[in-house]
Amino acid sequence: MKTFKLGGVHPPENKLSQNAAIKVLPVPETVTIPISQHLGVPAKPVVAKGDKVKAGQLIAKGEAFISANVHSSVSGTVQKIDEVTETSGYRKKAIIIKVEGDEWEEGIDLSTDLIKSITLSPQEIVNRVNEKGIVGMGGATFPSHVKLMVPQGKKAEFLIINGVECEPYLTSDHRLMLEKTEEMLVGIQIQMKALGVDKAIIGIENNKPDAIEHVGEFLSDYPGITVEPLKVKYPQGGEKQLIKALLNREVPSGKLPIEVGCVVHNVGTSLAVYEAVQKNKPLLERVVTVTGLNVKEPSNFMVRIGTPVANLIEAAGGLPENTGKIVNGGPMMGKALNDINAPVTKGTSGILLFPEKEAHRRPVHNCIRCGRCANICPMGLEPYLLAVLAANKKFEDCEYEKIMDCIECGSCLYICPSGRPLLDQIRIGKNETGKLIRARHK
Amino acid sequence: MNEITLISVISLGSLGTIAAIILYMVAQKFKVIEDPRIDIVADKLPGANCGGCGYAGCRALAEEIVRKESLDGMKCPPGGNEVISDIAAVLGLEAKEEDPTIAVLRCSGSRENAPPKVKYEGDITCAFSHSLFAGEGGCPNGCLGYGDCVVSCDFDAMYMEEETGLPIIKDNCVSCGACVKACPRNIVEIRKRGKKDRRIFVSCINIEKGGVARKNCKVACIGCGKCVKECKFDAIIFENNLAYIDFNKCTLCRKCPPVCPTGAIHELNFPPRKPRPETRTEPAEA
Amino acid sequence: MEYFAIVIGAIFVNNIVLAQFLGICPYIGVSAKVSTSVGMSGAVLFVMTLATIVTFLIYNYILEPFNITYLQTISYILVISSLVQMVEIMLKKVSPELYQALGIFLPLITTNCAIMGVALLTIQNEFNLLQGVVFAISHAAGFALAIILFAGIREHMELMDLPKAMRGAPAALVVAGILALAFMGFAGLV
Amino acid sequence: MSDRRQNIEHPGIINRIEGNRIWVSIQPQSACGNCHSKSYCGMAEVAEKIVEVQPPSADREFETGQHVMISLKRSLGYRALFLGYLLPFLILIISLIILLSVTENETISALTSILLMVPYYLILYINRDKIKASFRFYIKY
Amino acid sequence: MKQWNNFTKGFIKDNPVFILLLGLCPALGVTTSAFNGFGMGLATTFVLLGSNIVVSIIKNVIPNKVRIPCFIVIIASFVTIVQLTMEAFLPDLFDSLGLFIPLIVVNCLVMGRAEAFASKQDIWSSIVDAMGMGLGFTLALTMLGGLREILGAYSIFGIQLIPGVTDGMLVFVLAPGAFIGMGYLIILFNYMKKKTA
Amino acid sequence: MAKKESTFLNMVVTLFLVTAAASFTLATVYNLTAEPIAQAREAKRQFAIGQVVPEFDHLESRKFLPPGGGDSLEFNFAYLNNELVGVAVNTWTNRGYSGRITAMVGFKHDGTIIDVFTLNHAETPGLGDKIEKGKSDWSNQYRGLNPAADNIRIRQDNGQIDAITAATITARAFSDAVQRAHDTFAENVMSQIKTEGEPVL
Amino acid sequence: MNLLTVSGSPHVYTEESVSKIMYGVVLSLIPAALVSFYFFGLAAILVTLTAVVSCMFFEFIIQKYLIKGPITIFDGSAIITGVLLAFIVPASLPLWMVVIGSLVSIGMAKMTFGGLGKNIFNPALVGRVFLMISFPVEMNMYPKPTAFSTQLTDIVTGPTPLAVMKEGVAQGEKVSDIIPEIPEYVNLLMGNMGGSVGEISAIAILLGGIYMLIKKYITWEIPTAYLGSVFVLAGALWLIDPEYYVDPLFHMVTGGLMLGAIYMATDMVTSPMSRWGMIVYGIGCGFLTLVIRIFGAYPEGVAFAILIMNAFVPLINRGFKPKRFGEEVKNG
Ligand SMILES: Cc1cc2nc3c(=O)[nH]c(=O)nc-3n(C[C@H](O)[C@H](O)[C@H](O)COP(=O)(O)O)c2cc1C
Ligand SMILES: Cc1cc2nc3c(=O)[nH]c(=O)nc-3n(C[C@H](O)[C@H](O)[C@H](O)COP(=O)(O)O)c2cc1C
Ligand SMILES: Cc1cc2nc3c(=O)[nH]c(=O)nc-3n(C[C@H](O)[C@H](O)[C@H](O)COP(=O)(O)O)c2cc1C
Ligand SMILES: Cc1cc2nc3c(=O)[nH]c(=O)nc-3n(C[C@H](O)[C@H](O)[C@H](O)CO)c2cc1C
Ligand code: SF4
Ligand code: SF4
Ligand code: SF4
Ligand code: SF4
Ligand code: FES
Repeated sequence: MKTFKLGGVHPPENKLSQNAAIKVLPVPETVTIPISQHLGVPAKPVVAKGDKVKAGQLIAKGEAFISANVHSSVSGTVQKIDEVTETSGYRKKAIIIKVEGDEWEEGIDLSTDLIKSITLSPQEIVNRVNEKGIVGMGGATFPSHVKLMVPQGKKAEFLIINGVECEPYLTSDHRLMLEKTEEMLVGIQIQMKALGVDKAIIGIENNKPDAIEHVGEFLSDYPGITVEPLKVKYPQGGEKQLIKALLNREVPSGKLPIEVGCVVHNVGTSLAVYEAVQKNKPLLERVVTVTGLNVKEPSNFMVRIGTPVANLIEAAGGLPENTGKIVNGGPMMGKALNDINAPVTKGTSGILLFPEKEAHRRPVHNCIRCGRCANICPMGLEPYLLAVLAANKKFEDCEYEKIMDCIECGSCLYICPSGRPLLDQIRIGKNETGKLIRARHK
Repeated sequence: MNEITLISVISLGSLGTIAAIILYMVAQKFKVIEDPRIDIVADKLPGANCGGCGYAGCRALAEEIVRKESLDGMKCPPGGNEVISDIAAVLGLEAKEEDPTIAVLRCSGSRENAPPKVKYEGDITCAFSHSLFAGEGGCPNGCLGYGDCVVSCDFDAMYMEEETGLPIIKDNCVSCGACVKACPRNIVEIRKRGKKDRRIFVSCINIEKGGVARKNCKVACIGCGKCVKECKFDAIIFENNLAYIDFNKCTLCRKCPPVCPTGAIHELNFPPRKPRPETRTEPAEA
Repeated sequence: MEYFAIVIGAIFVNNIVLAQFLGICPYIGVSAKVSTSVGMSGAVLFVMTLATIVTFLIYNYILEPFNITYLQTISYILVISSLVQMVEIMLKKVSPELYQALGIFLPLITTNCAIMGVALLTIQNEFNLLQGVVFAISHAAGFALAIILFAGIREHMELMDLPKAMRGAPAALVVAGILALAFMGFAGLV
Repeated sequence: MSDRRQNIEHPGIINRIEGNRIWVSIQPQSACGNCHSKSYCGMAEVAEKIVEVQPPSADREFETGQHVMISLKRSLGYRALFLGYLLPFLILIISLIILLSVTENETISALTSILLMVPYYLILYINRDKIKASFRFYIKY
Repeated sequence: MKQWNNFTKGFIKDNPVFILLLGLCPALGVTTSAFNGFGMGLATTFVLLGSNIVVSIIKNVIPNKVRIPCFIVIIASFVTIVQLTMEAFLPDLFDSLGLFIPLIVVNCLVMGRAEAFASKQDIWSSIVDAMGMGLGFTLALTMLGGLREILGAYSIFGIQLIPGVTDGMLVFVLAPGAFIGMGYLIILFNYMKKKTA
Repeated sequence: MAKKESTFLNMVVTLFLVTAAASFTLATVYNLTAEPIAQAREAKRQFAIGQVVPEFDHLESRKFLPPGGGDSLEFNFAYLNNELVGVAVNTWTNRGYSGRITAMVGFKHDGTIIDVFTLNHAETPGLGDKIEKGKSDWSNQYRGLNPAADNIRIRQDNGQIDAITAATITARAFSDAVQRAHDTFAENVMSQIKTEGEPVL
Repeated sequence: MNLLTVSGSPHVYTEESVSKIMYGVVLSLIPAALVSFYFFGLAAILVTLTAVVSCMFFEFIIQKYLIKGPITIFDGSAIITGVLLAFIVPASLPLWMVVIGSLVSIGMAKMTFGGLGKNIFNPALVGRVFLMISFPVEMNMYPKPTAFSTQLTDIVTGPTPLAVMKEGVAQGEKVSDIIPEIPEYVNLLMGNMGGSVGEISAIAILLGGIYMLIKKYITWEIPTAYLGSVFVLAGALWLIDPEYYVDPLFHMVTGGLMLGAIYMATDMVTSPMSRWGMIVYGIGCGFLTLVIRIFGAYPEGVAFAILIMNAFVPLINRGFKPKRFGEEVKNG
């Protein structure tokens, strides 16, 4: 079975919600839609307090190249545009809309019919993806239209679809591949057309045999697309690792996947592309897994962007008594939430609840130089060294030791028997080293 | 003079002279251009190499002073005016008296005033927790309490107070500024020490709106502006929902602290006030 | 075989730093970086060899024949210190750039116990010229071994956050002590 | 300072600027220079060396007296070491061994091999422009 | 008072061996016993004293630029004097100090004092300084030698501490013991310096 | 600071004067100490010889090459009233733990060892230095043995000398030195001595 | 509700911890301990206990009064140091010397550098070498193995097989003449020979090693490279002259080689991090061990070899980096 070579770990999978079909979550009373839900420049609000908006209406415009439009996910009145406390506790600008009914913008096809024929030209596809605010749903929320434009001098050979879902607990991509299979496949064909490639590979980890089989059944109708089962190993879903596993190509240090002729997109992104291109529907809802060992009904929900996390937890059986930590995303890369009323955004793939007992870091010892972190680092780095260099503020040495290659997968902190805060220190190191590098190029 | 002596004198004399000439030539080529005054000046400096002067170390400052032959803008926080005037005496220059300064902590968000709303775990540094979230107390500008500043202090002038979770700056602070650089939130400020070590300053840097700030922290500056009105010397600047006292204008008149409804204005080292209930507002009712 | 014994003896068994206590100043002073200590070792190699040859000549053709061996110390120090400096001055004259490159790469070499000591030991052991030269080279190699090993350890220790009291010279000396303990294992090799 | 970079760095002070050319003076430490008691120790000569550096990009301005960090490729440092010390060392000892085995006279061999240093340095001198071209210093910041 | 401070500073505050780390080679090399350390210390003190005196006497007639070569010659002469006298009158000590007697010439302490002190100060200060530094050096070497002798041979100045037991912890007589003993004594002196400061 | 101006001439002159003065002083000291140094050396030698032969009033020295090769050994024939009371042989070995060991071995006319005395060695203090008389009684074992009849190798080598604990190498080497002395003695001297006390050579 | 926890990712962690690893290693040492208790009896038990207790005691004292930091004596590393120190000294060693060894191990080799994980040299080995050079007499008398001995004084001592071999060869005897003086291989393998407390039984140590390998406390590289290089080098010498050099198998089962290769060279704190680094380190250990055993003054070289290679570890770590992802681009 294919996989990447360097490192990797295998935390307990705990895919509790893998058999829970996607349920549509009712529209909440108010939604809070941050204007920056993507990597890059925040969008500019184009509505004002008191404006009436419809679902699907543009409410903030991404003006820079790397930016994305934001659309209203509900219909109602703009209550205010204000700084709200974001999941991290910092305050960011968001548009707060009071929900009134469920009216949709004209021109959006809300039917469930599958539209297979692709009529738009590649350039039109890219424009449509841009216009509809599609961003990567795999976690990084990178504006997708940028990725669909192959830079000059480079050539895309493969579209790689990331159906790996290597994070423990999460099942949103899994359910999506089972339930929206054909929509996703059409979405992939749209992207293939946009990129001008004739080969697409869907990489799926082997712990989802039903998905591999199910998607496989439809492939005969979609030429050029293949499914590749992958060994279960974290972080199989990291794009560099995925490309290595599927094609045995290594993206060179500091370069993008296009360097080796690949573009990687998530399955959710593919669905969003389908809906944007064929149905004219902006990105205003997404699948979110709500799970955790103590959660009553681990579920997968189709949620409008901006819905408070509290609503999701309620729908999954309520907040367990002894919850110690709530994580936005998977257990390896997700962010711990500060506040249970934070809204779901384009990048929220799961809400993970930990019981108090498992919410804590382990006691910290001195590094015993066991080398495990270096052994499992999928980027071949030496986390113990990077961490201690960063802690000693030796950022030039960090650069030399390739700290910027770290994909922040968290494997090192996961594995360290001494409980060292490796990734914490490495993040600081990356930050400061990044500043150093940028200052030099100025 | 016997034979051995003769031979010795001749051979060593010539050997020595040749060697010494070589040594001399070398000394000539590698002329030590170093100004001897640099040594003298460097000797006067405390040798802490703290960097508080803005140069790489004490010697670097000495070189700079001697090179420029002036003391303009040169300071040595640990050594203070004494050292500078010493050096001035040595070099025959005029020293400008700099007002003595000290670091102050502009946050009072102790565990009690800004009770923790979440619990932080991970690398015990302000730098990382600052990059991760707003802080346990919820104030996005307030002190995180992991003591990056304390670690950076080479003069043992800071320590973390256990109950409050805030760093305390001791009197032996030499205002080298290391802590200012270390704090990711710019909470530490170097201010004038003031007469008799008396200081008045707003102990808050939160620029959130009053209500929001108050929600997280009982002693936040809520931007009410009362102090600005109270000050006769235009020493209080009001910007971004936050009052700031300019230590160059402040006359230490002690008018503003009582008017602050949250008690965010701190006065240090003053004698206790006579109780005057009518102007005094209790800092922050529970 | 005799040369083999000289080499092994000087590098491992009677290591100049770890067993004979010569050149402790550079051992502690110039061992902060591996590259510097490599450079220093190269320079010491050349200077030690050159100094040994010159002092050998002086001893055997001036001091000994004239029966003034008691002037050994004073003549050696004069000769060696001017020699050491002459090398630098030559370099500076012939190629300033080379000299500058060395300047930021290496500290200046000075006459230290190691160089002086090896010159004296060569005479004490009644070596002939070739033996003396091999002896000097081996001692330089032993010096290199000790100083490069220690530079590696020191770079490592710098990240390790030693107890405050230990930092600097105490740690250097304890490490040297343990290294010397370990090197005792080579006892009896020659 | 640990030692993982490709470059060797040394602090210096700009000594002279003439048009596009910049000279920086550096103070190499003597062998005992790291020792904190160097002021007690006469062996620790402080000799100034002046280095011409490659002019950095035009948009940066410098003034004399400015503190800068100059850097040199580490491999060049090793090369300088080789040319400055190791190669003459090799010449010295190889010639010594050859001469000893040929002449079997210690004086002649020793003197000749020491004198061989003269042509060596001469060759260096003749090639000094080549050497100059290859040793480039840069101002880092 | 000032002279007194000059004199005593070498004992702890500026101890040449443990604080200033000067002349570590002889300090490690000859201190297999307290007596050897003491002897070496005195020999160095003598050289220090002699060269300091001479240097401060002739400092005004020596052209500045050839000062270093002259100092070297003066110091080396005193070293040779010590060497010859010791060989004549203390042959056993001479044997056990061996190589380290001629190496006094490269001892930074001697050169450093001549250059930094004697060449600038008057003769009395130079003498006081030389005595203070020299005695500090002697103290340090005797201490290290004493420590090594006590642990390594269970004796001090040749007097057995435990009658009948002659073999101590050999390490301390050998090279590792020198390094280790020195390492921990440096810690001790740093601590004492802090205390007295 | 030196105030004297530095001209080339005055520098060279100063330098020459300083070195000349230094060498003159040294030469004087040397002349003064030459005698005591020689005396000290002689005293040391006399003392060592005295340790290994009975009282004597007059010495004669000669050198012989050892049969096994290597540096020659100095033989000191000790006479009392013109009677040979013993021969003190200055012998060596290179088989020690560290460097050369030299020792004085006293023989009777028939090759019987009177006593041994270690002169110089670099063996480990506390281990190998037990060959010194002052440090331990170990070397007394050789007294009265005659290498011609007795096996003076150490026990590990099937001889009759007990090795020094943990310093076998030194002990073995010491026996080697004694053996060398005896071999040389036997070859060059013993054949010429007819009766006890008769002067030889 | 209790306060929510906020921390950086990841939010799940392995079950493994430092003390689990350490106690696992202690567990794996039990077979070797049992064998030694069987052959050396009460004396071995006492030495082991003394070493463990004094190591923990010194660690406690130093952490509490000198470093004034957290006290971590129960993380198990001091216990391992104690056990291993006991395992590499003779069972007949006076207990006060064991205490001195523990002081050196913990105080000088470990705490001087800041405690667990920061030391450069293997503490137990530093302790042993220190003892070996300080007390050459006592450290060279090895009790003869007798089943279930409770004797504490007047133990019959004798040389180890390695010492017998070295002595014999030094006298010019032929290897084939010396072999009969040495116990048979089966006995050597089981541990029925003179030697330090815990090093005697190759089988028991191998068992422990396999357990540690399965539990991933150690990796295969160092033991394999170490034992392999000893075997190959000794084999080569043996092929050259079997009457002067003993066969490689002898080297494998005698002395502290097994214990050294499996427990001491593998100490993660003092060994390299990357695979190739470990292999180089192992080969270096093997080479030095043989050089000392065959050409040096000591019959046994394991302790010295490992300590010397410990000093090389920082350089090895600089030289042998793991392969970085995307370092060399080979596109398939
Ligand atoms: C400045 C920038 C430019 C990018 N340009 C491209 C691009 O041209 N083509 C592409 O396929 N991906 C591009 N990416 C996307 C990255 O390759 C990557 O997919 C994205 O950062 C999310 O990856 P992750 O989820 O693995 O972190 C770009 C990313 C950044 C930050
Ligand atoms: C450690 C790591 C693990 C990842 N795991 C997944 C995953 O399981 N599924 C996924 O779709 N993306 C995953 N990603 C994100 C991908 O690298 C990549 O950004 C994404 O597939 C690009 O598609 P998108 O732009 O459509 O999101 C992971 C990234 C990292 C750094
Ligand atoms: C530091 C050190 C010094 C030693 N010094 C001596 C010595 O002076 N003489 C000696 O014979 N062996 C010396 N040895 C060697 C060992 O003691 C060696 O094991 C012993 O001589 C072999 O004798 P054995 O057969 O009694 O074991 C020394 C070893 C070391 C490590
Ligand atoms: C596999 C393994 C081997 C170990 N070997 C040793 C050892 O040889 N000596 C020792 O003192 N500690 C050993 N330890 C314990 C611990 O790592 C040691 O005390 C540290 O070197 C102290 O910092 C070992 C631990 C492990 C897990
Ligand atoms: S977080 Fe970074 S350093 Fe750690 S294992 Fe992942 S890639 Fe490696
Ligand atoms: S896994 Fe932890 S203990 Fe092991 S080397 Fe990495 S940081 Fe150190
Ligand atoms: S408190 Fe801050 S300014 Fe004051 S001495 Fe410490 S680091 Fe320097
Ligand atoms: S003042 Fe700044 S650095 Fe100090 S504890 Fe508070 S947040 Fe941290
Ligand atoms: S005393 Fe400085 S090198 Fe020896």
